[in-house]
Amino acid sequence: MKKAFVIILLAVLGFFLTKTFMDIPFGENRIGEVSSNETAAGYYLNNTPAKTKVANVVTAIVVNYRGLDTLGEVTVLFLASTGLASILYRRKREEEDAERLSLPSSRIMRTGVRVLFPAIVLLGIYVFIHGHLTPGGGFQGGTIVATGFLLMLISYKGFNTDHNRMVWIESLAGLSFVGIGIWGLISGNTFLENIPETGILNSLISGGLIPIIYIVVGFKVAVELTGILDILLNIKPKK
Amino acid sequence: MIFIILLIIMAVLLIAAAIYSITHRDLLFAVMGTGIVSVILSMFFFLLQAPDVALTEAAIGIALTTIIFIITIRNTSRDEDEIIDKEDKKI
Amino acid sequence: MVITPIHYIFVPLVAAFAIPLLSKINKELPRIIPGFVLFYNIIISIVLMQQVNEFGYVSEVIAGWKAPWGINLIITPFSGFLVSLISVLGFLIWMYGYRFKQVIDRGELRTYNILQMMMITGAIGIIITGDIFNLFVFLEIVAITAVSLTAFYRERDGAEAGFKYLLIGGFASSLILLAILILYTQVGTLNMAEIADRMHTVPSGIKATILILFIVGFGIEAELFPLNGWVPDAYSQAPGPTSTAFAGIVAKAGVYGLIRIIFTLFDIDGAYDFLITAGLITMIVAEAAALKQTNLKRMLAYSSIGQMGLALVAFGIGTKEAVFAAMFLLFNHAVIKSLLFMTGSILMYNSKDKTINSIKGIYKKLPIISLLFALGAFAIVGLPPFSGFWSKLYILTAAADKNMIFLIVTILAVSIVEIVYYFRVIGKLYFAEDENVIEIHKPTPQAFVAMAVLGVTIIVVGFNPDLVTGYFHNAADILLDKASYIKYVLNVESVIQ
Amino acid sequence: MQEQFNEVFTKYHEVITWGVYGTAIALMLIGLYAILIKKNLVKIIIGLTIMDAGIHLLFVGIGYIQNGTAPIFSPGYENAADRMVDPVPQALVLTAIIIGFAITAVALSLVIRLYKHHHTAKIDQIKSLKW
Repeated sequence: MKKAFVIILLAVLGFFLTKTFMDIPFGENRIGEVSSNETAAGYYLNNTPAKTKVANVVTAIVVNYRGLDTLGEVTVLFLASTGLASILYRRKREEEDAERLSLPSSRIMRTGVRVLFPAIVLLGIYVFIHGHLTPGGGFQGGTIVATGFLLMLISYKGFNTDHNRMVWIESLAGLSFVGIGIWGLISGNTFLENIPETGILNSLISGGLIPIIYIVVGFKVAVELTGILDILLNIKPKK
Repeated sequence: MIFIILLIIMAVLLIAAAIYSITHRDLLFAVMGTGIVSVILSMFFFLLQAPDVALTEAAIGIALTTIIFIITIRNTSRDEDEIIDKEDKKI
Repeated sequence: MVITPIHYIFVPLVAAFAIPLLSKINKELPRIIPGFVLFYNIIISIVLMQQVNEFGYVSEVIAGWKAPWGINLIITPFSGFLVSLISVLGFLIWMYGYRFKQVIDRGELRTYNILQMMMITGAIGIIITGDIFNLFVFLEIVAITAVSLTAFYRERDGAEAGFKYLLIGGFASSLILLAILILYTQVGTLNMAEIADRMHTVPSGIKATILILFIVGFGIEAELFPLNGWVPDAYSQAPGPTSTAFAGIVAKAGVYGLIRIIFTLFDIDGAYDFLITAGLITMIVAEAAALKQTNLKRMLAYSSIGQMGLALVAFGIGTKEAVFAAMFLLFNHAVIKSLLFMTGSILMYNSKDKTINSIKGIYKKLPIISLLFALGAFAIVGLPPFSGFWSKLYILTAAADKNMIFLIVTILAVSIVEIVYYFRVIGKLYFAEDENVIEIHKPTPQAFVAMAVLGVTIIVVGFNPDLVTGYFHNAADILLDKASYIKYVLNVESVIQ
Repeated sequence: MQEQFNEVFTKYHEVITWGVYGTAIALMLIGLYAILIKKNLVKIIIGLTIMDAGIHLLFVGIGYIQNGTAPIFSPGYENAADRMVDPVPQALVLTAIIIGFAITAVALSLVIRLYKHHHTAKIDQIKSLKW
């Protein structure tokens, strides 16, 4: 009965959504003439290489034009890890006999992970340093770094993240993101403004503050995701 | 032409993986299904000229979402209906 | 540094990121810092309200890209009023909860304070942003903090209430995302003023689809029926200060989102009728449900839903007089319901099993709290001379101007229901025999001050409604004047001082 | 090469449209079905993830422009602005994916806690509050 009702509901919803989206032709150019600045996308495509000197337009949008969104997004991750810690809070005694989820790892596996770990972390750092030139950036690079730590955490029982150090990195990265924003305010411009607009398009040092912000975001995302995984992996399994 | 063939194959695989992960009773396999959805979705994004999104989906969807689901299943029950004896759900 | 709207956002963020470090220095700092931040919010509000009174709007661009390209923050008289209200309430809630859970671990204390502060910041962000996707991000900040706070107490059923909220909230945010996407394909921009400017080009079928998706999405925060299934559970399971914040702050932000979208973004006439219908149904169902509650906090939660329904009805009438009355109601509801939740939480905490029956005769042990609760109850049902009376009166006159007899009859009938269930509680509180022999936990002096401020506000505004009505009239005029909003935002060059 | 692509694109435009929009809407509906019907909390969250995946695909599909390239000014393509796909939906999806992950993580931690309390992850057996 409930199933039939739900299926009818979904059918109606699907019909309306399909009808709406079939009116929006796929692949049509909705940006309009790029140089006319009529739509937001056109403005971004037209002005990004000249004004911000950033090759990757998505990076320019995420970090600069819509920088407040990114700040909010980092905050959401921060609050998620804070909330997670409060939801899964355990007393000290429980923590001690908690058993971490670990793979039944063989020597080959562990050696492989040990070789891979620096490579993965390096890849992640490469991705977020080159966020303004190539696809990728702080979020992607940070996630890749967190994946590296995840591999270490599940294959080495003795490997522990230094909680104290993680708190330091997390706080400092967050503070420097906001600090860059406040710098804009203090220097008489607006919050998060990209002040030093130096550099040549497509060189590593270009785009002013954009790569710096993305590196900071990379560190923060990496630490936060590692923290989330660390909390989740250390839950005491049920008997 | 390749564009269309790839697109259709991915579309079919996506829906199939989604249905698989919704219907499979063993939650571990269901989670693998969502992982496959993420893999194909990431390729789909690449096909639609969105490499940034593809990279994000690959990193978040395939690796992290899957692992947190697996951790949850380890701490709860592996069987959707919880009929199988709870001792047997070791991963 | 000149005070601009962005201070509402970055000061709490600095504090939130710094608290984990500072808590290593001193255990007391995580408790105190949010107080300073929330007090600074009041200072920002005072400064900005002066500018709003002078210029009508205050806006700020972020990252140096002017309005349609970048994100802008804008304070109108309506949003300025809500933000100031939230700032003051936020500070009072901090005072009320200052010694809350005195003997808990450092980690838990830290998370509680960060989450509570960021929930208030998220609500302020929803109100001041001028960009539709940015609004979505702030909505998620509110959702995540609200869920974590709902599940804060381990011994209660908080996790279940939190999961329910998260599920409904996750669904809602998906719908809002979808609405933003369809809107973007039609107008090619995310700035709310520009969307409003280009709305007339959108085909009416698509417009209706977008509006429905938005209403469902925001209806969940604004406690619209039938999307409010999470409200009573979350309100009753969350810690006392948090349920106060839910009623006084989060619900206001949800209503603001709904009103901003219907009044500014869209130009569909049917939307107003929809608001009246949805508000009426919400009001009737909620007040009927409140009548049969046995848990005091659940009863207050249903009453809160009912009041939100009444506010939506008043907004839906759509005349200047009605919008003015609705703003007055929002103000009253925020103040009175916060007082009721604060006093109610203390009463509940001191009762045996958290039911209305078990607060029998508690007034002998907590005379001032009981008096404040009674004051709040009298005010919310609309007895003269308290402030709740005036807002209800203005709504009724606004409805009478438009000859909506059915509306008037319903509102009066619902008021009688309200009187019945609030007076039942007061009757239990004052006129029943004391059966419980329990130890009383007295609230802290700070909590007394916070509650007294709210109580005095109720009485003062009740005797002198002119203190606030002039401002609300002005705010209502400007809220309905869509053209000036669009003109102001799209011509803005830099921060207006 | 380009003309050929355009020709094929126009010829099979309907198929491609259904392939992208249809798939995305189907994913959303499948996810929604799981949210509404399934009793297991983990399955419900899987449904939420799949629904989100559908919306993300819809975003990227909306941004695609026939014959467009990725919105990156790589060396040698500094003047390609007029044939790039729409970068805005991509930036929005980036944000939405991260937020979706945060929500999933919080939801799963709630499931773990509920399981510890009630020793079950099924919605119809957890009923201390009215559902």
